[in-house]
Order: sequence, then structure tokens, then C-alpha cells
Amino acid sequence: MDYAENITAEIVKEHGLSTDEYQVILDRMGRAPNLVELGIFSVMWSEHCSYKSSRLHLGKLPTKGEKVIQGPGENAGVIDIGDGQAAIFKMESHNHPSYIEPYQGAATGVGGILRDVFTMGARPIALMNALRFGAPDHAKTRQLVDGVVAGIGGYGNCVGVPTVGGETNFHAGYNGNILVNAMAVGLADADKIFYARGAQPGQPIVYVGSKTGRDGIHGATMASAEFDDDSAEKRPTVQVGDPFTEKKLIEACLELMATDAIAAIQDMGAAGLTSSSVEMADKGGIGIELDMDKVPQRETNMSTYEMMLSESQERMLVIMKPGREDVAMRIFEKWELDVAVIGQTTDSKRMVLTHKGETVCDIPIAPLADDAPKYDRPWHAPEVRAQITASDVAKPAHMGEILLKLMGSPDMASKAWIWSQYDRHVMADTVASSQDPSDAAIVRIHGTNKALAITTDCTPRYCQADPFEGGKQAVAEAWRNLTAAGADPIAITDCLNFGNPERREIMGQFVGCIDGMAEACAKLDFPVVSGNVSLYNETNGAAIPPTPAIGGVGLIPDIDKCGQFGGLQEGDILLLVGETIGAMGASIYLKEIEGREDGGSPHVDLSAEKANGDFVRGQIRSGRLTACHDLSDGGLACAAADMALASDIGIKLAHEGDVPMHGFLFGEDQARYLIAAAKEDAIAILQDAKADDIPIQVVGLGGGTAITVNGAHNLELSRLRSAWEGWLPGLMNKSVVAAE
Amino acid sequence: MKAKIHVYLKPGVLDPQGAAVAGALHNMGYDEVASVRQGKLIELDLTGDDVEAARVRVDEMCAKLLSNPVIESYSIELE
Amino acid sequence: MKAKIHVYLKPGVLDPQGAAVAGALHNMGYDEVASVRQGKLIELDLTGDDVEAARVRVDEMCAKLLSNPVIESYSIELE
Amino acid sequence: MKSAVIVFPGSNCDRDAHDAIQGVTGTAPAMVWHQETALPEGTQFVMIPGGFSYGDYLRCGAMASHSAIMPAIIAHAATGAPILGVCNGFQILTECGLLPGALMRNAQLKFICEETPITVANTNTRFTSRYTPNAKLMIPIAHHDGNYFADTETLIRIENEGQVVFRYGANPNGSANDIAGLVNEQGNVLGMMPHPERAVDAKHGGTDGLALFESLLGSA
Ligand SMILES: Nc1ncnc2c1ncn2[C@@H]1O[C@H](COP(=O)(O)OP(=O)(O)O)[C@@H](O)[C@H]1O
Ligand SMILES: [Mg+2]
Repeated sequence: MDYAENITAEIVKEHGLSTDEYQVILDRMGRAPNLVELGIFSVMWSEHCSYKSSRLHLGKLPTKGEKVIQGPGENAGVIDIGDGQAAIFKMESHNHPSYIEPYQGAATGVGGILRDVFTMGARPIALMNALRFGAPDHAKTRQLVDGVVAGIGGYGNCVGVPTVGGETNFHAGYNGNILVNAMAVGLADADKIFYARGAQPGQPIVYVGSKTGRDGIHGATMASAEFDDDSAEKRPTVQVGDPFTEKKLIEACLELMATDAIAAIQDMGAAGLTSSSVEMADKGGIGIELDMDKVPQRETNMSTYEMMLSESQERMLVIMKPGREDVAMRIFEKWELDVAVIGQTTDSKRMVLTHKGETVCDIPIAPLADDAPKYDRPWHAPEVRAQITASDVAKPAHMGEILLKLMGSPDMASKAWIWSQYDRHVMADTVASSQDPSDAAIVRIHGTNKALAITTDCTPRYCQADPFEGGKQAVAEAWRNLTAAGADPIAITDCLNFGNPERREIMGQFVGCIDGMAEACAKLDFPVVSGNVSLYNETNGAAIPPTPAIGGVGLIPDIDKCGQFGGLQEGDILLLVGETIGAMGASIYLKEIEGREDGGSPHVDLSAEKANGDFVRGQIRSGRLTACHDLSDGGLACAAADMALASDIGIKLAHEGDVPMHGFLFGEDQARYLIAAAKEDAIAILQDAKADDIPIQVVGLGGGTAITVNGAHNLELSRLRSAWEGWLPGLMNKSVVAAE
Repeated sequence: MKAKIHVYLKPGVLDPQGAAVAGALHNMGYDEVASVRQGKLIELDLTGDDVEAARVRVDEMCAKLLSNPVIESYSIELE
Repeated sequence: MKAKIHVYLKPGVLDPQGAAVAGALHNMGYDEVASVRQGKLIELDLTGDDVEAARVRVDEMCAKLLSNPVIESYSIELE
Repeated sequence: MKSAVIVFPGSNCDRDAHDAIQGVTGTAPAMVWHQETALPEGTQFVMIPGGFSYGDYLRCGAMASHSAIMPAIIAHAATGAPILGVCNGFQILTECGLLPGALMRNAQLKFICEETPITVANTNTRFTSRYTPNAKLMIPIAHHDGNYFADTETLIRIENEGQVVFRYGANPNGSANDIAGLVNEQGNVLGMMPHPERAVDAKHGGTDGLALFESLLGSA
């Protein structure tokens, strides 16, 4: 092997590059790389930037659709929402940093995903968060919950974007690797969207935002003393977020975007200056030249290596139309942001860096980006688990007590302790958020009567049991939640969290989930427009449960016709849409009541999903429903409990037929909804269902102060409410409060 | 006995608060301010009078609760 | 020159942060902690070397911006 | 009524304030950047919106209270013109001395966002004349530092003078005397933690904040 001066095989290895990968670098460069070049290859070829293990499979996901303006490949996905407007959204993980430093890790996760969205010209209008923590009684859990929630709130509240919803699970499988997935949604004019791809040769490159420090320069290289004589203290591995600067960046960038001065723009995310400049050069088919002396620096004596690999937050790179730099300078200075012209684009298709008068890097762009390595990692599918139905599970004596236990269990209990720390109302367009009885968050499009519906969903239990069905289910549940809110589902983003892809069984989970997602996206006409992959979520060989979190977005044409589950009235008829066989495999019931997590995942019949959902959406819009809720974890009884609590009225459930009572109540069969309507309306709905061939049955009646089944199994709402509301505060109030 | 604990950000860690305060001081005309760092000051009233024992205990409190070792350092003064 | 400014809550002003820290320390078994007060530590790097002039200026910064006289007091150390 | 909304770096309820004022008065307020040194000619009502001016770093509202526009606002207040500070705006008004007391970290130390019951303690102000005495309102709060503090003398004085305008029904943050909003001695400067501009729309936060803006309009 050929090595440049001061570079050894050991250093190459510490950069996470294999011998084969190093050989490719030698071939593509025609010489041995120096340290700066090696560093740049190493970050661009990291799993995070290159998607080398996942790209092959991501290609299977449907990404096109009538409403898709921009699919995966840009900073975020873009969909057409009519009237010349577009919604722009993406979800991203900040798992590892949040485990190390929960407040800052989660905060910078929110900052990063916001930048992906406003980079494209969108004003961010909503944030969501999908969180997975370890077992509630695990030593670190409370402290992590406390810090992550404070960090998400701390950042989102300060930048003034409402955090409108999310999901939270607890499972021992996340003890050593929590998941913090944040989603941002923005709004833009469809003809004013900014892409990374617009640059041409001969254009000035403007750096704006915070100064560059030595934050987050990667672990492996940090350990080598040759790169730095200073103490390890000088190199924080955790970035600190500055939401105030982010807020100024949002306003300043949107102000600049309203002019006609930008050619291309890109936020500095992972691998900061390196990836932002490489991506713009690659997409524009051009070269790039940076003068490192001009980069705003927070510390003295920074090397090119450090500046190029720094992950300092709240920074953007803007390629301006020639002669328009002054427009950018004026706006950014008004907002008191650090700004500098640090280079220009060229036609060389190379990245050339100069520092202190010397050329310190000169590499071709292509192998850094499009031509980066990609692997077909070997995998095998997990063993097929046997299906479990209610008849395989002992029948409990008192259904009310079971329901009480489920609704007070970690995954089902109210998450008000979390969302009450998030500003859900700033921007004055939140129609429904975590506090409201809605299956999706609803954010009005400013100045109109339309709204976006937004949801995040995934059931890791199912993905663990059967990655294919689990992947399908995650997409289907997102579609169902949007539908239950009265929206037309449009598209999704995803955040695919898995363990080490070099292990065959993990790769098998990944492939299975993708295949399942792909099938659901295709059948439901629900394409993927953006996403993120987070691999290596494992500690000492223990991987997280496969967790492909889905962020779904839909459109509500008229906010006077939303679905919600808080309007149940005395005497209303409750109808169950969809088929019930009492699937109990991998259910909440098995986990919480029987203490087992075995069994296959419930099967998702996508045609039923589509037909039942379209039927329910139609009924919502007809105005007949007083309440509507999709069925998911905990089945019919838990959906009824949600509805009863939100409406503050009891429900009398009636069970008959072949499915055992506990399967009827707690089975997790898919493609189902619980809807309510006054008697005459219910009759009309039953007729419509019959005409459309939709499975439907009467399952109960609104009234009283308790949930009952066949007149027995009484559970008073007051008891139910205190179990549901009390669990999380009970857990957190025991917690140790860190000094602020 | 009193323990005075200073908790400050490690060198190199971004201090957005300090930076914003520096900007405000400049706007107010205090140009002599080259930079600002903001930290915490925690004062404990302690019972007992064994200073050395207290130092060990307070150090433990700092490491466990009062500072965040990932981004902060601390120093202790006992009086 | 360096100015170290301590900003602390006036006696009589309730300190919820201090109280929470005290509670947490008790839960962790540090019963010797009788009470906790939390304040701010602000470090300024100053150009110039006239200590007396600097003291006047820093005092002004404290009175105007760095502390709120309704709830806080401060002390200044120059090095 | 001619009005102005002051925008600081980090303000984030400025658009909400703008829309609420426009909705009620029918006229869009001028959006005034903090670096201006004068209010637009003819300005009557000034609103300092919520948000996180300067990131809420150091102390909420401290840095904003020293910005270039503040002398003009203080002078405007001296003319008896109506000034409303909401949330961060309230914090700025106490920091600049237009209102007594200070807003400290919430007693539970957490950010709280909730719809909160408040009662109108004084309807004899130009901000509250359209409310019925002791009216109970639901208005959202969203803050980390809303715990009102003033020394005992000041509290006695503002209570005696009827300066307390809004009180919490269920004290969410530890505020002295459940104070959610108060006016200065002259009665023309109101600071409050709850967000009336988030309660002017049935589809969003309810309409209990409407009468505040209507009172102002009637008083102009
Ligand atoms: N981390 C979180 N942040 C904000 N809201 C949350 C979070 N976790 C749960 N929620 C809210 O709690 C409610 C119930 O969530 P969930 O049980 O996941 O709903 P569903 O089963 O309909 O998907 C929703 O309104 C959701 O937005
Ligand atoms: Mg749902």
C-alpha cells in the first residue's frame, strides 16, 4: 500500500476505512491521500453520509407520485398541497449523541432537522418527535427521558416552531441505545423551492451562521496524538445547540431567499463543511475551491482537517449568483450572524482547499459522492414465528382490570408529562396537537382553511416478530392515523433505526422492513419522499429492536371536517370498521399481561386497509361521525378507552360471536377503526358499508361513567383516568433532577 | 461550613449564552469586552466541620449531579 | 485582564433551582447539605490594563445588564 | 388604531401578534425592528410579543431591554399610550423598569405549555374594560420563566392600587399572589404571561383573548 508522509495503515484504519476502500482512494486519486484528504474520504464514506450498506435496498422504496415534487436525494422531500404551495418534510435521528448527552443531543437533533427543511426555502411550521427509551426501571431511563424532553423543548420552543406530536415507547431493547428521531415540516411556495443542485461554475460561496469550532470531530481520529498536541479536553465530542442563532438563521435565510440571489444552498449537517460543499458540487456537476483562512473560526490555530470535519451547529453554505454576495452580506449582518465569502465554484469537478497559502487538498468530487462505495451486505431472514390468537391465550376473569393495566402501561399511558413541556401553539395555526383527541397532529396552512395532518408511527414489537409485516404495518398505521384525522394521506418520510448491518440477522431485519414498507407504500399510494438511516444502534452485541419510524403527512382540505375522538355522545352507536379475528402475537396484551413477547406480527391486508380507510374518510367528511379513532396497540378496548376519556363519557361494549372476548377486546388485527354516530346516522353508515362491501359491526353504545362489556367487567372512567394520567409523572417524579 | 462550586464549560465547548452576552455588551458600547463565558455558581451550606471529608463528599456530588462531565468542569472552594 | 463576576439571588428571594438541587442531593443521601443557592458566574476577558478603570466599567455592566437589582446582587473580582 | 409590534432577534410570537391585532382592529400593525430608534409616526398601541429574544440567555428579556428601540418605547409609555407585553414581552417590561418585579424560573423548573384558567381581577383598565368583573378565561401559557416575584412592599402596593389585572386559577408556576398579569401605576402598560393573541380564533386556542384587543380598540 502506498501511504503519504505521516500516514500509516493504522491511521487509515482509525478513519474507519477498510483496506479495499483505501485501495479505491488510491486508484481514484492516482496518489496517496494526505491527512486532510483521508479525513474527507473517511467522513464522506461513513455509513452516515454514504448510506453504503443501505442504498441498494432503499432503491426499492416507491418515491414517485402525482403529488411528489421532490423525492429522496435533496435535503428534504417536497409534496404539492395545491394552491401553488408545497409541504417540505423530513425525519432524522440523533440517537447516539442523545444517549451521551441527552439535552444537547436531542436539542441539536431538532436544530439539524429544521435546517434540512428551511434550507429548501420552507418556513418550518411543525415539529414531531419519535422517542424510544429503555425499560422504565432501568438505571439511566429517567435521566434520559428528562434530558431528551428538555432538549427537544428547549430548542423547539426557542426557535418558535410548535412541537405538535410524536410517540414514545419504552423497551429494555433500548437500554443501551435510545432513539431520538425528530421530524420537521415546512411550508413553501411551490415555485420558490431551493435545491442543493443549482450551482454553476464561477459563483461565490458564502458561509453563514456560527463560527466553526472543534466540535464533534470524529472519535477514531481524536485518539491519535499526532493530530493534536492539546489535551483531549480541547475536543468536545458533543455539540452544544444554539437555538437563538438558529432562529436568526431561519429568518435571515428566508429573507435572503425572497430575493433572487441564491444559486444553491445547503445546511452543514454531519461532516459539516465537507458534506455541504461536496453535495452542492456533486449535484451541480461542478468543482469547488475554498480558502480555509476565510472560514469563521471560534478557536485559534484550527487546522484544515479540523475545520473540514467539524460538526459545529447552526451553519449554512450558500452559493450566490455572481455579484450578489452583497445582498447576502447585508441580510446576514442585519441578523448579527457570522458571515464570510470563503471560496468559489469552478468547472474542475474537484475539491481544492487552500490554507495559509498552500494547497492542502485536491480531490475529485465524484468518488466522494455518487461514486462512493456501496455494499450488498449478506443477510438472512429471521425465523418465521407462529401466529397466536386469543384461543391460544388464557381468558382473563375481569376485562376491566386488564384494560386498566394496559392503559396504565408504559407505551399506552398518557405522555402529557412530555408534551406539556413543548410549545404546541406558537405560530397560531395548531388545530390539533398531542393534547387533542386526534390520531394525527393538525396544523392549518396559514391564512387558509386547509391543514396538514402529521403523524409518526412504528410498532417495533411487530418489526422484531416479522420485519416484513412490521415494515408494512408501520406505513399502514401512519396512513390510518392520517385517515382517522380526516386527511388524504400524501407521502412519508422515514427514519430507519437498526443494529449493526454487518450482522446477517440485522441486515435481514433491515431488508425485511424495507420490503414491507415498499409494498405498503405502493399499495397505499403513499410514496417515500425523504428519510434517514441510523445503523449500528447496538451495544456489546445487543441490537435495538428494528425500528423503522415513519413520518406521514396528509392534507385536510377543510378544517371544519376533521376526524377526532373526543365528541362521543350519550346514546351514540359505536361501530367497528374492519375484520376482527383476535390476533394476539407480539401484542401489548401478551407483553403486559402474560409477560411474553412471542408470536407473529398481525397480518396487514393492504387492500382492506385502503378500502376501510377510504370508507372512514368519506364518513368523516359526510359529517355524520361524532368520534373516530383508529385501532392499534391494545385493540378495540384501548381505542374505546381513549375515546371515553377524551369525551368524558362511558362506553358499553357488547361482545358476541366466535372470537373470544379477550381477542375481541385486545386483539391487534389491522385495518380497523372505531367510529361513533347518533342512531339514525349509524343506520345510514351501516347501509353505506354494506353497499361498499366494508366489514362493519355494532360494538357498543356511548353512555354512563364506566367502560363495561356485556353489562359487566365494569371499569370506572375516574379510575381509568388516574392510571392513564398517573404513570409517567409517577415515574418521572422519582427522578433525580440535574442542576440547570 | 460553606462550599462554593464553580461549574464552567470545558474549553472548546460552544457557549451560546456567553456569545450573546458579549454581543449585547458590544451593542451597549463596552468594546473592551473581548469574550464572555457563562458558568454556574452553586453554594452549599454543609453541616459538620471536617473539611477534608467534606471535600471528598462535595467532589462526589459535583461528579454525580452538579456538573455534566461531558461538557463541564468544576472547581470547589471550602470555607 | 479577566473579570470574574458572581451573580447571586438576594437573601429572601426564593431560589427554586437551589431548592430542587438540595432535594436531589438529599435523595442521593447527602444529608449534610443544609441548603443550596444557585447563582451565575460570568467571566469577561477584557482588553486594556487599567484595573481601576476596568472595575468602574464592569460595575456598570453588572448594574445595567448582568444582574437584575430586583432579585440579584453581584460581586466582582479582577485578575 | 395605529399599532406597532416590536421584533427582537428571537421574538417568535410576532406574527401571531400581528395577525391578532389585524384581525381585531382591521389594520395591520407596523413591524418595528429592535434597531430602530423611533416608533412609526402616529403609533398609538405598542405590543411587545412573546418569544425568546436573545435566546432568553442571561435572563429572559434582559438583553432586549437594552436595545435601541427601548428608549422610544419608554418615552411612548410616559405619554400614557397603551403598551402590552406578553410572555417575553412582560419579561422585557419588568427588565426595563416599566413594570415592577421580576419573572423567575417556574417553581417546577419545567417549561409549561397549557391552556390555563385565569380570572380578570380588574376590569377598570383600558385592556380589560370589555370583560365582566371576575370573568374566568381560558388562555394558553407557554413559558419557562413566568414565576412572578416582587418584594413584600411592592406586592402590597400593587395589590392596593389594583394593578393586578389577571390571576391564575390554578397557579402553574409559583407566581406571587397568583399574578398572571399586571399594569403600571398609570394603568397604560400591561404585562402578562398568558398569550391573548393565541386566543382570538375558535379553531386555535379559543376566543377568550378577543375582548382584550377589543377593549384596547374601544379605548383608543
Ligand atoms: N414524544 C412525544 N411528543 C409529543 N407528543 C407525543 C409524544 N409521545 C406521544 N405523544 C402524543 O400522545 C398521543 C398518543 O400517542 P400514540 O399512542 O403514539 O398515538 P397513536 O397510537 O394514535 O399513534 C398523541 O397525541 C401523540 O402525539
Ligand atoms: Mg392513532
